[in-house]
Amino acid sequence: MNDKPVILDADNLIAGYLPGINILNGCSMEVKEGELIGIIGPNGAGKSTFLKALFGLVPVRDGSVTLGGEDITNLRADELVKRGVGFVPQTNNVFPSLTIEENLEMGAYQAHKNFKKQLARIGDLFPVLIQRKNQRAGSLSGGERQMVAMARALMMDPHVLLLDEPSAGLSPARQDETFVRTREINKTGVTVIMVEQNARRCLQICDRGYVLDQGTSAYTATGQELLKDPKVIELYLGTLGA
Amino acid sequence: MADTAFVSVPHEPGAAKPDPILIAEGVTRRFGGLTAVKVDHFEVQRNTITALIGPNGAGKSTFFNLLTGFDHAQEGEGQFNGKPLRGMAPAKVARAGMVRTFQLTKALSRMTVIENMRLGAQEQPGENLLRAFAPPLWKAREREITEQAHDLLHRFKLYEKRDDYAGSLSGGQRKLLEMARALMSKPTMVMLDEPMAGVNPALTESLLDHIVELKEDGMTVLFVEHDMHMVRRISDWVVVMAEGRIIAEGPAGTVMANPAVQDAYLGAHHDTDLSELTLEDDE
Amino acid sequence: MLRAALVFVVAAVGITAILSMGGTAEAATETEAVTTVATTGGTNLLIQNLFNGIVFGLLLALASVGLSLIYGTTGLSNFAHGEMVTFGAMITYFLATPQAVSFPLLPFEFTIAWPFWIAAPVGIAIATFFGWVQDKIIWSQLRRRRVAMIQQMIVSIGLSLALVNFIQWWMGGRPVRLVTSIDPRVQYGPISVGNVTLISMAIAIVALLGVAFFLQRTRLGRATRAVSDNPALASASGIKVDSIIRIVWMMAAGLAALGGILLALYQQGIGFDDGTKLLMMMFAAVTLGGLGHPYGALVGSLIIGVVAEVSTVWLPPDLKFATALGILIIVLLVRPQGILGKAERVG
Amino acid sequence: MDILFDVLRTAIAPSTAAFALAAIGLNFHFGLTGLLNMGQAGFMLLGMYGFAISIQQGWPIWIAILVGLAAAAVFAVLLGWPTLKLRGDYLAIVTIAAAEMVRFLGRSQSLQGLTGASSGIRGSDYKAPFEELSPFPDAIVNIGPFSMHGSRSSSWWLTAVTWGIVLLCAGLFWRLANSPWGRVLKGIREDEDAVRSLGKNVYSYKMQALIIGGVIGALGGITWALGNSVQPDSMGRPTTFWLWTLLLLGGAATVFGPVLGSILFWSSLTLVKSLASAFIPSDVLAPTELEPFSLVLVGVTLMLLVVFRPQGVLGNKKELAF
Repeated sequence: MNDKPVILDADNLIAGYLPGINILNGCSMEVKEGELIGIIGPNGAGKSTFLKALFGLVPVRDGSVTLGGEDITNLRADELVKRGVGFVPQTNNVFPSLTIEENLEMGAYQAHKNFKKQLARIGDLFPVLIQRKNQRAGSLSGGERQMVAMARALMMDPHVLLLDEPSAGLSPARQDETFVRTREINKTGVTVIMVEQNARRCLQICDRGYVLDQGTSAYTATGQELLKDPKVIELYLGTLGA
Repeated sequence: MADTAFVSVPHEPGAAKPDPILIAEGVTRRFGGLTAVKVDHFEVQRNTITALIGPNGAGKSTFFNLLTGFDHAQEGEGQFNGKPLRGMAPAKVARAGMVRTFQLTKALSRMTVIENMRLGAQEQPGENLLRAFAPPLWKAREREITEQAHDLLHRFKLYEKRDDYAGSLSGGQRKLLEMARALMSKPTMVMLDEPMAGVNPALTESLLDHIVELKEDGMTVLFVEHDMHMVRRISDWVVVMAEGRIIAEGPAGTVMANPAVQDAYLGAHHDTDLSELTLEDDE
Repeated sequence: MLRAALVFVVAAVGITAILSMGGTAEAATETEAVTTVATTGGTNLLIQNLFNGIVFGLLLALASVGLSLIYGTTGLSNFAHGEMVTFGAMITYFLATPQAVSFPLLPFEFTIAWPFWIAAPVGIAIATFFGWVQDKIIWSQLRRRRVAMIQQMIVSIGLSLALVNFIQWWMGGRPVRLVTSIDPRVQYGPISVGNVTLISMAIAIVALLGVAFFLQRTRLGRATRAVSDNPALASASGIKVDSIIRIVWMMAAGLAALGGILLALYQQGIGFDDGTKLLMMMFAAVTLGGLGHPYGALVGSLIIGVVAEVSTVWLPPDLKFATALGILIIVLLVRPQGILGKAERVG
Repeated sequence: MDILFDVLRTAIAPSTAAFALAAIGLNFHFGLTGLLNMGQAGFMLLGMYGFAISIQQGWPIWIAILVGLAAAAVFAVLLGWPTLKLRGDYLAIVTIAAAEMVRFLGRSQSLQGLTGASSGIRGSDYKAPFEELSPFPDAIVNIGPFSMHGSRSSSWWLTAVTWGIVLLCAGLFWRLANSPWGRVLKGIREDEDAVRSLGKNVYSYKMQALIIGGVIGALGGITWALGNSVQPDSMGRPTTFWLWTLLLLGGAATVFGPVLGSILFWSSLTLVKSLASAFIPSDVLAPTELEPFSLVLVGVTLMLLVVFRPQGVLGNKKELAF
């Protein structure tokens, strides 16, 4: 379905926060250019840790991450941004004391010469943010913050966008909006890797899903296949739902 | 493995139990504008194992903290073993017989395993400053405590480690130590916050057995857990929370089949297909 | 909480008030950090003290803004910040004094004797460079090694001890004067003030506005605020957090040096430990305004300055710092996050 | 050889013992309970004032000691009451501010009648009752190479008493640290919430530790005053910082860490000063520069200790001070 080259390749990652305790016990993933990948799995499977390990926020103890063939394992976050990777954390994903516009400016920190141009581009995607650009991000609702966070990550025009549970804490309508928006961003050519709690919605929009269980990548298939796969429900609820 | 006590209990949120040890009524906890917990009614049946489950952010841990006195609700009442819980400090809750563990283990790293255990015991007169000066007043009790600790450490396979600093234990061993330490106070009810998180699979079996043993010893267990296998294996009764409320109750099998629970975990079954949805311009 | 606060007030101020009846009525002038400016007395006393408080508050703000920025971006309560104030003034003295000067352990003397208006900016520049050096060889290393904050705080205590004694070793134990001329007082309505003080105030205000401009209107300044808000997200946005922190250290050192120079002018001399003594007031100001909040430091400094000076209308002048610290403790009890700080759970 | 005697004399001096006492108090706070008391000098000062002023009022020495200790206890309660519920660094800020307040009050002209303001209280105004208790002769006594007065000021009498108290307090620390009570405190140092969950009243234990450490600090202050004079500015923040340095040097949470720390601290200070004055020509390092020079070394030592050997000389690597 996609014969584009592999852009991001994570090979057998072992990682964790505390010394001696690994959260990831060998996670692998291969992402092709332009793909929309959903990472799902039960609570505590290591989904967010996996994403953070890709972005150098959790020390990788073994294994490697390559981006376009180049080794980026444990690279500092600002280096990764330079190489075209964007990251939207699940929580604390805006600068609360900065205005919306300043938040976006921080997103374009390394490419400040293009700031105005990028702001106009992002403005097309998120018109509401431009209307309220002088509002402090700390005063925004969860959904609005999520929007600012995503817009901030897009300011550098990344090739690869990592989203950590973008729908968390949003109302169902807002969640749908987030998924649709994510797909639209993906359609502009950005490779998107998203970790999601809302597995059903996530699998509906993504090209391919990875299922994580206990710190390992259990298996991968297209979103539609996984949606129908009883093993997914098994993983979440311990047995077939019926 | 549902307990016979639950025969007459309806499978619905907030169901009354025949012999509840813990009751919560109208408990609400808000953080700023966000309502983290809003539980109308909740009961735990005495001498059973009850699991509290729910997706991330469902308010399980907050509810847990409210019940054990580590956080205080804006509204609501609680009752443990007939005693009102409202405004009770965590230490008092523990002394009343309801002891908890933590999701992120709180092994006291720079103390030895045996000292960790001894700290869990109640009624050690030497913990009073004045009596501490006079060992004869507390040595006898200390011997009892140490004996009890040794028994528990044997049971939890930590006896060999008794003189090691707790900081040198593995994640799973710390979980075991924390549970064993909580048992030192001979509680009537044990509250376990994600007892399986970070425990390596080799240890899970024995951990499960330990929890089942607690019930056999006459204790009541309430635990928060993500691992559904574990929930199915050992719980008599399952309570599901989502978005701060209790959305379902019942034996594991029934609860997992509940469409509301599946929706809470996997995301709602919407009739609309996202691929047909387009973004409308925002408000 | 409030009851405890009340008890503290009664204990600290009440005891003093009762006991002071037996004390001598005539109180000696405070010689600690700021000499009390002779007042015109009578009904204007309050206005004059209010004014003095604002002057002191502005100078204090110069020093504490940097302390607050460092706390905001790194989480460190820097106990060695007082020495940065002294260092700026002392290096200026070193460059400007017509007397022979020397370095410790070096057996030769020389005379620099630059004019004050050259010595001061060069002094600030050297202090700024010292800020860079400090971060380079100490703080960035500790951050890289992930040394715990309490440990870093004790390291800063050690640095403070080393620096204050180094300055004493270098410059001697006597206060030094940066300029020898005396600043005559001029009467403006109810306020009596020297022209140098007025100019100092103007410089302080310009510098503080400059900081505000930097934080609000420059890309680097906004990045600084971003790092204060959320270092992890700043890094994920492509900001080199460590370089920003380095800049903050330089700025903090430079501002503290400016504060030290102006303070030395205002109180007509500076001793080797004046900055160290000022540190308590800086902490009070920063905590009062809200830890890590740059404008909080300004608000806190003005409050501390005004409280300290105005309290002398009713209380003995040598208790003005005690009063300011009392206010700090009371505010901490009632509102631990400070005046501008966001409420967050503490303990 | 003279240098060696100087160093040894410093090592056994009553003021070294006084600092050891204050550090034992700090060890109750920090080593055992993890409390960040940055105002131990304030506790010492309160002890000194309470003692000296009571003697001046003509009260018996036992009452005077009790007044000094009680003042510190009340101070601890006042400070701990509101702050022990807050995050740890609030205690640090409040204790340092409160200790400075005590010093400012002490040196204030308005209290001159009691405290002697900034010039303090002369030793001769309050030492007599203590010196009268001395069983030693009222003359210079030579023991081995050391020569001290039997009863007056920094005397053999004072030396014997202070080191006796140090041993007593070290024993007290040992007894309490190894009792179930001390176990609760160590638990609090590690994790307050865990201890709460085990049914202990954390607040009350922290308060007890703060009071005991403060009272021992006041005892250190009293013994210090008996060898010197009551001088508010000698008990400023540097004193607290030295106490921290010598506690970390010796090893926090150990019984003899504070004692060894104090001996090492003061004798190496003397050693450095003596060596410097003997071997560095005075045109390079003038005699007046010796003091600041050696204190620079103290500061640097503290920095290096914290980073490279936080457990100190006696501490257990696994039971670090941090």
